[in-house]
Amino acid sequence: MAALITHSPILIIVIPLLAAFLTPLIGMTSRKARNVLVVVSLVFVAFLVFALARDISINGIHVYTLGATSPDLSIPTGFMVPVRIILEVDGMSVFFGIIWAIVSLAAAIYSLSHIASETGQNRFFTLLLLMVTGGFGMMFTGDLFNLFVFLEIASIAGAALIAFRTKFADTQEGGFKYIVVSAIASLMVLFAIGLLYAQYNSLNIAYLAQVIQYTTLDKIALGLFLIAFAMKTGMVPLHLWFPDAYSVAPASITGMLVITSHACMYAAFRICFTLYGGVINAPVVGWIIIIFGLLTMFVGVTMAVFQKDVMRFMSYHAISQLGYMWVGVGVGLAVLGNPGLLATYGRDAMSGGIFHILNHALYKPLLFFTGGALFHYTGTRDLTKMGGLAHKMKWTTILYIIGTLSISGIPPLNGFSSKILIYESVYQFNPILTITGIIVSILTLASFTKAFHSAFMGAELPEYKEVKEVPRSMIIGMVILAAGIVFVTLFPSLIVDWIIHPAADALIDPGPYISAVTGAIP
Amino acid sequence: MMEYIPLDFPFLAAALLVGISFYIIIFKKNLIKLIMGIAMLAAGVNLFLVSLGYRAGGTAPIYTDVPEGPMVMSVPQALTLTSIVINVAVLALMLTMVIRIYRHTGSLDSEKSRRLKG
Amino acid sequence: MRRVTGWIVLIVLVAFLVWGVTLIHPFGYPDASDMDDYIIENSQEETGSNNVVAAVLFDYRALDTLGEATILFTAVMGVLLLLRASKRKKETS
Amino acid sequence: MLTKIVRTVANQLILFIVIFGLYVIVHGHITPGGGFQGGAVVVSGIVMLLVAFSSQELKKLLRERVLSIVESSGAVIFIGLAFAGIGTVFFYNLLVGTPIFGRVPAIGPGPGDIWTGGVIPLMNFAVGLKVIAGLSAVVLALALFSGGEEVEE
Repeated sequence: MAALITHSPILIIVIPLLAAFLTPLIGMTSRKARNVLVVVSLVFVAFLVFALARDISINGIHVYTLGATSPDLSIPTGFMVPVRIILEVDGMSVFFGIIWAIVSLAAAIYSLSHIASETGQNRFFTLLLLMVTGGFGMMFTGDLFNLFVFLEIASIAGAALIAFRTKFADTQEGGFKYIVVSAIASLMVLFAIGLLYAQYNSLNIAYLAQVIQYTTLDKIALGLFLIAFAMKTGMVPLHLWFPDAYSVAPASITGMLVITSHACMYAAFRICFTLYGGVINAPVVGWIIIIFGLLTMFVGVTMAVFQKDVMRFMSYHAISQLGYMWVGVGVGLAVLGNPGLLATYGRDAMSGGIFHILNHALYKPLLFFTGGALFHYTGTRDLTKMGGLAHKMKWTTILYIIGTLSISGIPPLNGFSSKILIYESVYQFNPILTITGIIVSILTLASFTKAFHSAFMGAELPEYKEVKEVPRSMIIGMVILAAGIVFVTLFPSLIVDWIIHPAADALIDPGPYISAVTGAIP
Repeated sequence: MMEYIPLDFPFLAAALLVGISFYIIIFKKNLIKLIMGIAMLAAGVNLFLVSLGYRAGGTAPIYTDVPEGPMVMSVPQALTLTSIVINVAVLALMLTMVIRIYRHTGSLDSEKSRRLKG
Repeated sequence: MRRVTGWIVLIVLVAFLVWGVTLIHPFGYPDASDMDDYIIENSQEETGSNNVVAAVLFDYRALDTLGEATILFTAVMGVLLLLRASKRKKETS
Repeated sequence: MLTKIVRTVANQLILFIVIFGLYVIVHGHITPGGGFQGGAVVVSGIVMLLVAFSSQELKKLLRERVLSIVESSGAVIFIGLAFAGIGTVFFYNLLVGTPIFGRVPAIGPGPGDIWTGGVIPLMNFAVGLKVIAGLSAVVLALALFSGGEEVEE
């Protein structure tokens, strides 16, 4: 068990990868064996993530040096600079890891019957597992170039999966837009990595954070990093591709794509707070993030109100919700240099933003999954053509209601507990932010109620006489997420103490992250 | 030892390549041209990376029958190799999608083929 | 309108890039090279490989190479997935 | 399908191209080259065959299923070699010092020795297999698709 924990950072990345390599081979012989392989590997990974999270809360940051003579030998004996690739898992990384483990498991189970009638299933599950690998790699790596590589894995697999349903033209366009945006963003990241490498001759985040000077080149690199990751998360001036790509993917993949955009957000946080943590001009960068976050919130929700396509409608809401997190963490960044303000409300704002990531990662995939369930039998994504589906799809209706209440921040659901945390703390920073947040929240509730009404309520439509409840595995996938929502709703303070505060503290103080790698210097 | 040339030609060439490729990406409507723009962007970034590791008068970092003298840095070369393979993969996937789009819409114009509005 | 925005973005970007690259160390004379010096000096002893680039690829930065191979695998899977027939042959025949 | 001259020349050349590609793969740890580069060389030979002959003929030679199996097994070998070191650390080069590829070359410039490098030559080989199979599959699939044929599952 101890050895398992020691090696768990790499095992979490490599087990889905190995399963992905085996899936085409096993899928040739038996479909059932392949499904078992996919689900079992993801369950095992989820178990490892939870074990690792527990160990991190007890023993602190995990460092894993690949290819060295010992996992914690981050710097070669008698030398000053890390040479090998180092995986580094702290509270923040493992927080995202938990989210990714839960959602990818739910999405894989949901996919089992969601795509059961399509061809190319072996390759679909291979790509799904590769996407899981890419996400975990981005979250756990402590090396900039490695981050780029895993970012590419996640985005290429994601693009291919968006275009999965090849008989429609819009899927191909969505996938193409996604891969173009990802390619440009990741090349910008690579250029920025080159700028840092040119000056400090290192690629390790912790070591770079120790030696960084904040020269002009560093500022240009920071700008490139932030633009690239903001582009990948669909921040507002660069959001036009986002609904096109997200609305056409199979529903399970859309749920996972939401989390990959969170992973890009994680990378942006890691770069702002850890890599540039000691030197950054925090108020300026913080305010830039806050302003664009506000725009994102507002534009997203106003565009969502007019959508008729259920998946596009939810995609715009995803953009809007991502704005909350940027605002929450942006406020924390803006007061980073001021310990007093940080203690009064900065830490709470950041905790709120991070908590909102957890909640969003639970209810948004759930909503996308219910949208996929509607599509599964009606064959349309157009809300105006649906109606009266509550009579036939009881489970889906209940799960949709849970998701809606949660996304609109209705007490006592989990969306409320994170939003109230953001509102309270941000109010002390600047009341306008809170007011905008509340308006956006009301608009969200209104538009979701409207969508609920047109899809589920009303008389049964004659063309949907044959509609029945979706297959069991799809319901299991949705119930996993709904159970997460219920758990967070019942024990919000427990969640905050266990995983949110460690994550926020890991962002505020990059010291432990740096010394875990460079502390071995004699 | 070579004389030091004050202009950093490789870096400027890389910046220029990146600039040209952004021009293509922003202004060209043809999807194939867009892909060519991204390929050029990748080429610019790769040129930038590999020229970071050069040392004046250095030899390739391979010990087999190498003349005495400094060696160029090896990590940027490995990074560039990785990045080249990644870009091959991305290009293959993009071209596949464009072929599919062309089959569906009969056009390579990004304005015409855009069915989704919003 | 769109063209004007495009030109502004382009000019700002190129200006920053050109400004940026003129600030980098002169070509051929890197500022810091600790990590690379270590690798060049020790790779023969630690990995037994005469080719230092191969040593970096498969030993010092092996996870990148695994990722790279994975990306190639992903792209192959993606291409084959997208070019597949959307109906099964067995059912029709 | 091109003229008989082209086909005959291609038939003869492919042998040399494949051998050169394999040479680049096998000597990856002592001379410039490696799995990716050598694999690309071999695939360039396959592209030459594709130009000289029709994609239909090549399809008989290279089955989609076989390519898929070869590619997956290349990947599994690579990751298996990485797993072999997990007794110490993942990716630990455990073959240095053993009889298999374990010799340590003379420090400093010198002639190369094929039995050096630990797991590096084996990994090069695995990557080479993977690149050959993967890129051939892509090239073949694109060629077949433009002829109106889709890939089967």
